[in-house]
Amino acid sequence: MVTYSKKVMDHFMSPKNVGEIEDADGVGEVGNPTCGDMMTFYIKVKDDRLDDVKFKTFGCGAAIAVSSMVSELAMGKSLDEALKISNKDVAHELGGLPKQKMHCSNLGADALHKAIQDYKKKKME
Amino acid sequence: MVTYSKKVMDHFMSPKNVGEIEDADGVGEVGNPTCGDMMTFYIKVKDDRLDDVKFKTFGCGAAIAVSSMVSELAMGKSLDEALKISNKDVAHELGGLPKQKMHCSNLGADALHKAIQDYKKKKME
Amino acid sequence: MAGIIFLDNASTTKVDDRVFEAMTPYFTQQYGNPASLHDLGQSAEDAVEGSRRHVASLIGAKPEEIYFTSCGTESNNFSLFGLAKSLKGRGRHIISSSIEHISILNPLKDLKKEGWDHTLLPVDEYGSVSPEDLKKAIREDTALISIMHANNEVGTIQNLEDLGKIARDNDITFHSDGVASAGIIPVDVKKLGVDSYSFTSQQMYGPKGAAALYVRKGLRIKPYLIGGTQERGRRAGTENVPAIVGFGQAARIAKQELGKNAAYLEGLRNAMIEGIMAGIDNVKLNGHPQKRLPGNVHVSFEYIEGESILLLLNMEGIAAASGSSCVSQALKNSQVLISMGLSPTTAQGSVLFSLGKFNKRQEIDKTLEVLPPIIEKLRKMSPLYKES
Amino acid sequence: MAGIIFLDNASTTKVDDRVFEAMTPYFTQQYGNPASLHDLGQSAEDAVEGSRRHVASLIGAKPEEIYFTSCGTESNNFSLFGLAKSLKGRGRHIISSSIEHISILNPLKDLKKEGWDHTLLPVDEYGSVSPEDLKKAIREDTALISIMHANNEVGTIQNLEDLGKIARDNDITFHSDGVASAGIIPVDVKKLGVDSYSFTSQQMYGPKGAAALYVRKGLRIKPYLIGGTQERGRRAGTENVPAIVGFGQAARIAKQELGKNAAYLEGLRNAMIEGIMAGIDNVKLNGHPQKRLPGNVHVSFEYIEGESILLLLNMEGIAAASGSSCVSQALKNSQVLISMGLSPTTAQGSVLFSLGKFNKRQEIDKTLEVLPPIIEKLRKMSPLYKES
Ligand SMILES: Cc1ncc(COP(=O)(O)O)c(C=O)c1O
Ligand SMILES: Cc1ncc(COP(=O)(O)O)c(C=O)c1O
Repeated sequence: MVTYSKKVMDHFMSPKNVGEIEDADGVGEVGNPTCGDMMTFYIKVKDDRLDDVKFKTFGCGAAIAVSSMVSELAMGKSLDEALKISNKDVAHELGGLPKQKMHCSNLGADALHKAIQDYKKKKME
Repeated sequence: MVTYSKKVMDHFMSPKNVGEIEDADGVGEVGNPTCGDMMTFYIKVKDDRLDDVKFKTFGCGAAIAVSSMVSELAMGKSLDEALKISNKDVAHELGGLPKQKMHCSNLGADALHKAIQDYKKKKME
Repeated sequence: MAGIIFLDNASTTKVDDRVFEAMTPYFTQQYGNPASLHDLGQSAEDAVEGSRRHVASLIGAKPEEIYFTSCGTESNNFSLFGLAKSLKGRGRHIISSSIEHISILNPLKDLKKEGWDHTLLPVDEYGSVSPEDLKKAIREDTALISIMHANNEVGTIQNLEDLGKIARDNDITFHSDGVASAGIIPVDVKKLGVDSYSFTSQQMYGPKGAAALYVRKGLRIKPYLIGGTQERGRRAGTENVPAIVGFGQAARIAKQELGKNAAYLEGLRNAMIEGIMAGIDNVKLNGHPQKRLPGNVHVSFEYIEGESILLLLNMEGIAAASGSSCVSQALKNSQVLISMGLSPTTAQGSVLFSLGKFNKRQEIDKTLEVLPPIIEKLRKMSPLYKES
Repeated sequence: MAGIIFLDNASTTKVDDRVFEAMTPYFTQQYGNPASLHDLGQSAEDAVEGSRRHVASLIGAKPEEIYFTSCGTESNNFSLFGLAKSLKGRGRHIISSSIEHISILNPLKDLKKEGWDHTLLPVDEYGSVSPEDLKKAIREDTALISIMHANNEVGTIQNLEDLGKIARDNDITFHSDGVASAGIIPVDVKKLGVDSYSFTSQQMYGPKGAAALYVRKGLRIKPYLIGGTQERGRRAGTENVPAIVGFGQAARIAKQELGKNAAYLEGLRNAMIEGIMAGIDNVKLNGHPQKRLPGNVHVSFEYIEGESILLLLNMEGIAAASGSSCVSQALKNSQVLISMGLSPTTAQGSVLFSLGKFNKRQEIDKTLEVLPPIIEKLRKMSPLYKES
């Protein structure tokens, strides 16, 4: 069965930055409930830096912990730096994730990147 | 596994009429060690009655108990009566025998009958 | 573990103290092998045969119709593969249902490779198989029907008597997986009309490691574990004597206390269902409203996912289960829930609280207390949930 | 049972008190199902994985190379049927020996019906398989070799290293039945060169109901019990947690005490053999004089039959076994003895005294005291015996 690291459990129990940003500059969504996990990231950008990051997640303990960790890692970073955060980094920061959780649940970085791309796209328009 | 009745165990532990009769009037042998059990019966006949019956048996607990029981049943009987003793009677007298012991081990009556036939044949000659 | 509220009795049960006590001598004192001729072997054999009588009696069978195995899976594999081998002259088609346990479904897949076709009957929204569907599925070459008695997830109890009659009328051998039912609800194999029936000790407060297959006298079945002549040549391998002794005691106690336990569990169950419905909105009760196992509370909490619910319950000392794909090793939603027509999202939010005879009313109350804030917390995190 | 002199350790062993103690909590306290997410499930899973490490370590394997099963028979069936399925592209010929356990021989018979041919190698008078014979038996289509490690009846230990090398040189998968050897003599699967190895708890002072199959990492094998994803998908069914915990402890203790126990047993064994030879004439020691299990005393008493010897020993409180057809459920002489060239009559008079670590010197002395009058009594009844 699944065994989570202490760090995963900490983030799962007290996730950071849960919520929506009403007037978000960018929104990114990955996954879907059918496959198990779904994450939506909201960002506020100021001077090319992530001024605020929030998320909402439907999913398992890993998905929630991953979302929380991503939000924490991204907060305050420049967009370029934030784009460099990989799912692998996130798992590493969490002290590892169970193997079967690597595919579906470890998509937080993707959701963040999508939010940044959404912001960039909107800015272009 | 095999479970024997108390009567079988009594006969097995203290079999009656074990031995040979040196100048037997008839000898009957059934079975062979390959198949598991082998019994030899010796009889002394007086006035068409079994004056003495003895046996030697190579075999399992049932074979020994059966031999002992047959010798006891036959002792003193007329030849005709003795020929009527069946293997089934013997099993019955012993309070039943385990199913798998009915074929190989319950041949005592056969050995007795063979000894009587041997006596009759010798008398004819 | 002290303090844990164990509401996962469908996965396994605590061993009854009386059962454990009865097993104890068979490890370090009466440790003989039943195949041995000597007294230690004989007393082991007597113990196994005593258990066989208790186990048979629980389901209305004769002792010689009971074969001990190591687990429910083995009983189901034994039945399907063993009957398939002996029935292949009769036809090559098996009818089963879409909500069977995987220890039935996987053998059916394997049998397909050996030329056996099968039809999986659908179920309605409550998880019931319809006798009409069964009738329609029967073909000229149908040799075997396998329909579970009670479903281990949603608790729905099938109308085996009607299904069994159809099998009999068509002269088709009928197996039923009774792992979730035997010892919990009354089982009489003769009344139910089954030819073969699987059940296990660890679901009725007995130890793991012992299970049984009932095989109607006269029914031909090939053994699955082959070697020595144990179990009259139908299941080889040294008997797990202590576990079989425990199974026997568990069956004896179950027979005695079944009515009382079922009434008690139904009370707890109904209180729990009512409490959940009253305290939380957007919850769905899964399984049949009446024809369900007495201890089964299977619900779906909309907008959230089961594993995270279980983890938070676990933090509160409450043990439960879920049909969420995130909880399954195979990373798949419960096939049972999908077959009943639940959407994958709703299936993800399912939780099974399976109550057992050792549960106390206070444990249910405690659970009803901690559950709403857990659901609330997770819903607040969910992108699917819009607060009203 | 107090007072019983248990010299039937080859059939099963008394559970070590330390093993039983370690198992105890897993019935009524740590009763979770390892598949469950919650703490009770997790602690059960941790216990199973801890055992896996001990069991692996005993035979020099990695934990992930160990699959738990319910008995030696299941391990052997799993290996043969599972490997046959995965190897059928390689060829359809299996080499085994004429002295294998029936849980190997019967699967070979079944495989024959599925198109698998097999060759059973003969053994010499000591029960040893010759590497030359193995070499000669290898064919183009030989896919699998299965030779037991130690024989459970006569105790002869095969030269597995040499046999394994031949298998490797010919790129043939090599299984060995180690039920009678693991925990009793040193086993290192890497050194022995086996790809697959069966062994069981109940032969090393562990409980019944737990056994293992070692499968070399990378070797493909199909599961035999199919259903859930337990044992990484290779053996379905709820794990027998307490028995597996006991197996783990038994393996740990065996590893630690194996050298000491073997030396002790060899001492007892040699004393017993010498005592029998000195006290009774017309006795034959069966099995290899040196390469034999440390506790094995297998002898044939000429002119008499084994069951009756066992019954009289039992009356004296001594538990032993025999290869006599009268003792076997199948009503056949031990195939092992016949393969070694014993005449059926001599085979009928065979008795196996298998000594274990709990046996005391006084027990052997007592046995040596009561044995001669028993043999004498039966010989006096035997038509084959002529007093000198
Ligand atoms: C050498 C050998 N292999 C396999 C087995 C089968 O083991 P089990 O009875 O645990 O199934 C035995 C049993 O005694 C054995 O001695
Ligand atoms: C309905 C049903 N059948 C079969 C099984 C398999 O039983 P086991 O895990 O003992 O092999 C289970 C297990 O939970 C079950 O619920």
